[in-house]
Amino acid sequence: MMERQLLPIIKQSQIAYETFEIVFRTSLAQQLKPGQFVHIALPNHILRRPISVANVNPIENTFTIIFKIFGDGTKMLSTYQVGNTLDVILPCGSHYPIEDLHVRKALIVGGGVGVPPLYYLAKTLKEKGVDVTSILGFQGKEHVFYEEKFQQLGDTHIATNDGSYGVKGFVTDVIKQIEPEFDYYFSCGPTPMLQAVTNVMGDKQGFISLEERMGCGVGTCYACIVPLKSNPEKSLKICKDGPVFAANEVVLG
Amino acid sequence: MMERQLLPIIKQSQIAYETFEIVFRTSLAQQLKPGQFVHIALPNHILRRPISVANVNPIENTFTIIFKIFGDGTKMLSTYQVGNTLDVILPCGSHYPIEDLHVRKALIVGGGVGVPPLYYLAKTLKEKGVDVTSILGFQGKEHVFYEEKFQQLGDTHIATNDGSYGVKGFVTDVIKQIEPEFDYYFSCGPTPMLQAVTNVMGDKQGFISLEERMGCGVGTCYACIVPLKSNPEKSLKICKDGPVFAANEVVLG
Amino acid sequence: MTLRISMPGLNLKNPVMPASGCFGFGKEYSQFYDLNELGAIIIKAATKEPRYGNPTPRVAETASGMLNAIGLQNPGVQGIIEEELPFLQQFSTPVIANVAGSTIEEYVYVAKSFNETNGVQALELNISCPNVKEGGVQFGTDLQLAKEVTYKVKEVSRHPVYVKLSPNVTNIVEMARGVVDAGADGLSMINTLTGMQINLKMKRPIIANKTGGLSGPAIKPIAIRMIYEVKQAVDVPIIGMGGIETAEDVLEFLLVGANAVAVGTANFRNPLVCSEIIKELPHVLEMYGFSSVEEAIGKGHTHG
Amino acid sequence: MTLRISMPGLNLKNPVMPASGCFGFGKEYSQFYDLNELGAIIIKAATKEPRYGNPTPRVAETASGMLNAIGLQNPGVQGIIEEELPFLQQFSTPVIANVAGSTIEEYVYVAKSFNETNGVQALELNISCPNVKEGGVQFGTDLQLAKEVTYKVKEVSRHPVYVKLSPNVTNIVEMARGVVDAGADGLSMINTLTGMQINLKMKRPIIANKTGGLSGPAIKPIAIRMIYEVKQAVDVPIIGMGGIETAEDVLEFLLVGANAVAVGTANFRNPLVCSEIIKELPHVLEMYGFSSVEEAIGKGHTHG
Ligand SMILES: Cc1cc2nc3c(=O)[nH]c(=O)nc-3n(C[C@H](O)[C@H](O)[C@H](O)COP(=O)(O)OP(=O)(O)OC[C@H]3O[C@@H](n4cnc5c(N)ncnc54)[C@H](O)[C@@H]3O)c2cc1C
Ligand SMILES: Cc1cc2nc3c(=O)[nH]c(=O)nc-3n(C[C@H](O)[C@H](O)[C@H](O)COP(=O)(O)OP(=O)(O)OC[C@H]3O[C@@H](n4cnc5c(N)ncnc54)[C@H](O)[C@@H]3O)c2cc1C
Ligand SMILES: Cc1cc2nc3c(=O)[nH]c(=O)nc-3n(C[C@H](O)[C@H](O)[C@H](O)COP(=O)(O)O)c2cc1C
Ligand SMILES: Cc1cc2nc3c(=O)[nH]c(=O)nc-3n(C[C@H](O)[C@H](O)[C@H](O)COP(=O)(O)O)c2cc1C
Ligand code: FES
Ligand code: FES
Repeated sequence: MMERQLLPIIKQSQIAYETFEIVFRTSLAQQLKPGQFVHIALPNHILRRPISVANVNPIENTFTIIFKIFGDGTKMLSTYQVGNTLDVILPCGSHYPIEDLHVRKALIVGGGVGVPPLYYLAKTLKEKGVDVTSILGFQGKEHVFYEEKFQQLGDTHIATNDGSYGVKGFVTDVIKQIEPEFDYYFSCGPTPMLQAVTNVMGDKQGFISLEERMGCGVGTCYACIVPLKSNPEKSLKICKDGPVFAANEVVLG
Repeated sequence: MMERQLLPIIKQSQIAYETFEIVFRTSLAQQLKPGQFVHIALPNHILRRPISVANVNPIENTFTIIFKIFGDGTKMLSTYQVGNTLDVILPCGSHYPIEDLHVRKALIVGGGVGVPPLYYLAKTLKEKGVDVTSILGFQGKEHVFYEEKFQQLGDTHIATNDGSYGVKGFVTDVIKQIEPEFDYYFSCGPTPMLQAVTNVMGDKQGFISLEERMGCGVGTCYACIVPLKSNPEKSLKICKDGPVFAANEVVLG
Repeated sequence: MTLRISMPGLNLKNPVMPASGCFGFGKEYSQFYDLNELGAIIIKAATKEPRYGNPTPRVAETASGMLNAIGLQNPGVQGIIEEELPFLQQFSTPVIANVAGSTIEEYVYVAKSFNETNGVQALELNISCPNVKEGGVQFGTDLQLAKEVTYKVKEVSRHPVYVKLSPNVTNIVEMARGVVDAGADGLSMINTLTGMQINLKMKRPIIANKTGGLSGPAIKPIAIRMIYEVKQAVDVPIIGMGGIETAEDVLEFLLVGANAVAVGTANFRNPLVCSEIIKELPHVLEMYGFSSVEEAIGKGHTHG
Repeated sequence: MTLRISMPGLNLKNPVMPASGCFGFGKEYSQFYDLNELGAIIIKAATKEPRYGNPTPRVAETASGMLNAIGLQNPGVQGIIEEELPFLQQFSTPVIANVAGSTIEEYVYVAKSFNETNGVQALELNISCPNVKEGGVQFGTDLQLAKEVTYKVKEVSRHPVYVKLSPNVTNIVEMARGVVDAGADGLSMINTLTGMQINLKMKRPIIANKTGGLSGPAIKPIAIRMIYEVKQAVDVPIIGMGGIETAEDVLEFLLVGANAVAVGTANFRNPLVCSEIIKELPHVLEMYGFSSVEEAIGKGHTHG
């Protein structure tokens, strides 16, 4: 069940260039699953902003979001401090169906603001005994975040577009280079990256998480649809059926 | 010369029911004259809010406004605290032309949020050696403010609509009752009050201060006009030619 | 304090309903509150066949408003009747079906299809959707077409028909008079205004369809003006909408002559908005001196 | 980075000018900055005789917008020429006179009067003011009248004529084509949308005139859409306006095809807004990859 809650911010910090982390406390923290998002209202903005759950602390009843300043809304969000509250709808959307999978070795492929949900996923996989390899792409050195945290969960590779840190190039360059072994891959990032990744992956089994401009964020307005690969005349809703889809389920871009 | 300045709030307090006082610091404080107003911008409001100057401290370079919660804007204004800043245009409009008058005995007649500008006026008159009698009308006991401050300047009478404090009735009832002596009267308040006051005053010389919904507040948009008594086909601008007018200069309401 | 209001086919416990396209078919928002609280529910547009709608992005945010170009995506009238209406029948809340189409025949087909179900109590004839290439907006901006489609739908439908007017016209009164003459039982107004926003980085319209319909508080003054004008010209009930977010907004619509109101865009920001407005409405009516919804209707017209 | 832009009769150092009615005749805002900074100045409407305008209240605030019903108050064309233009002639900034009237004869008279002065460089033909009973908006919503008044004014005026279009029409492209066919040298768009707001306490419209013109950021998506559509249909320069507050907004108007822009309502909140936008514009153009204003014009049209 989704709820609208007024959530207190209990931690806030800048973790990379124009990239911020906020920790909220909520009674619903334990229900948030990897891949799900929360839908955040901001003063004087007609539409909410969807932001992925980047981590959950089930003991403290808190969860973390990580976001980058993109436009007006995320800029305003970056000014929120400990003690402020935000009006949030949660939990939203589908999650990586890891309970239903027999994963032994997972490959995580993330780009930019697609990295945050993958941290919570990687952490959960690791807790289940899965072997995790992570390949994370960023624009440049100052944009990199959570590298150490991923490293604690397994082998981690960083790529930057400008080569200012890690491998110069795209996550797909790293994939080709290190030829990782895995039975499932999990990817989140900008659509061009997801296209490149799913191309490279060919028939491998995987799950991807999509973004689209949203109206309601709960499934009523049909703003956020994505065509089905099996029948492009039909579609799924990213906010309700997604944001996580099987890699071969939907048509990208 | 008008300026737009970002002014720090150095004092803020509630002084009566839904009535607030804010003190700003500005390099222009000494230029503010009794009767003038400042034009205050508020976040997410397209139009500024005109508020009278209620007092000036030329040594500290500060001035005071007093306002009542009326709608959205004044409600938001009431949440501003010491340390916040506000975007203000000042000084705006005309002032009571006391330098040019030979006043010995002044009668001050104010109602509700028309009282604030009259305090600065009364104080200035008193400093010039003028004998000041003040008649102030409020809705009820909890709405009364600045009574003692006015008393320090001269004889002061309070009327309340509901009789919960002072004389029950209107300021005009008090005028008729006490038959004050004066050579000029100065009045500010809601239009019905100004009409009643100017009626009671007949041919006596006086000045009144008017309110109207404003666009620019500086004289460009013609939103705030008032017809001339001598020729109702012509008009003056309350924001620029006013808000202070000779009592017989303009047509009320 | 009674909030009850009656209109052809609709006996409402209160005048507040979600607007078409902003509430889907009710399921999602039923997680947030009991749909029995609502005066009525206007469901998403129905066409003859299932429609995919427009490419994405389909929405954009504007100053105090939003643009949408969903393009009438829906599972088709049969799909709606079979898969969506049963869920809504568990509630005591009347359902208004939003009827759309590209041709008069399609409108007639859809309207007729709703004759076969007990799941809807009235039709809202959407002649004003600006987001479909063929049909759609032309019906709402062409007086003759608007009259014709109204007349033809009235001929076949067993339900009262509320015609939803487009604000994208020079003369809203003429349109209102026209569809009332053609038999409309009521009016619903306003639909969205056609707008556009540019993505500066991409140097093209944000919305894939280029133009979208502008809704939200930004358009409220236009809705209020149009209802005020139309109320003086026609004698059928009006469902008012456009930017409603609060119970005060509802009163504003009642005062200019709306008999009931619909809340659209505001649901997206606050999924509980309709429920909250309904709870607040009695206090607001009382504060402004009214003892019923009925009493407030049109009261903004009485002064010189 | 050059901001220069040329249009019939106007050689502008930059494309930013205050909109008619929102800057008076320049005096007040000249206290805030040097009017030489401006691309041009569009002055308040001129009619044949002095006009008193509408009763007050004349303005109201709305969500991201405002309503106004000033009613063309002005000192008459002679008064403007004699008392207002001399002040503006000290600046190197071109002046555009806004021509209004209730009859075609009045428009012609006013336009002709401006032939006698060197104080104006172009005319903006205001066929779209929604706030005057007689004339005014009818010219802007009636194709034949719009064409006729344009033609007649062109016949007598020695100045280039920019016709200011009303957005309160079903088909903006038709209106634009019509006035261009009738000889308009350029277009100016958009004027305000007719709206209303109710004073809940008084139970009547806030604006004494009842309806007023809606301006400000609320209407920007409508302005952008209309300019986008008109740009594809006609081949004259467009002065774009409607809700501009920032240099990014200016770029949005340029991208859909405006050659220059006017800033109205935003002056009221920020008297320095035009000056600030002009200073910011080069940075914004650069950030989005343009090396001149010219280069950006219409670039939002190039994608599929
Ligand atoms: C399921 C989901 C999860 C996301 N998770 C994250 C995350 O963890 N961290 C992060 O930094 N970003 C995330 N995003 C992207 C984030 O939602 C956008 O960056 C944000 O909405 C931009 O808002 P803005 O006001 O700053 O930008 P503006 O461009 O001013 O926003 C204008 C409108 O466009 C929408 N919009 C713009 N870009 C996007 C986008 N990429 N996706 C969806 N809507 C968009 C906004 O929500 C708003 O409605 C996620 C998006 C989705 C759909
Ligand atoms: C010259 C002048 C001096 C004033 N001095 C004071 C003062 O010292 N203390 C005080 O409390 N009030 C004063 N007022 C009134 C004050 O401006 C309004 O109460 C205030 O603008 C209301 O804003 P709001 O957002 O709360 O109300 P809303 O009704 O939400 O405002 C909506 C719009 O209407 C305008 N408006 C509403 N009421 C008035 C009004 N009475 N006068 C002008 N505009 C109005 C607002 O400015 C705004 O543009 C003065 C008004 C004028 C013209
Ligand atoms: C996302 C979205 C989808 C809509 N879909 C429909 C629709 O299918 N049929 C219809 O008649 N109106 C539709 N509308 C218009 C609304 O019902 C309503 O008339 C309009 O949005 C104005 O109200 P609001 O400002 O409260 O949103 C839609 C509006 C939005 C925002
Ligand atoms: C108070 C006010 C007065 C106006 N007066 C005129 C006028 O005299 N002539 C005219 O052509 N437009 C007039 N307009 C319209 C503006 O010039 C402009 O077209 C419109 O406001 C949209 O721009 P904006 O959103 O930047 O204000 C007026 C607008 C306002 C707000
Ligand atoms: S955002 Fe409304 S259906 Fe997904
Ligand atoms: S408010 Fe604009 S002229 Fe007075």
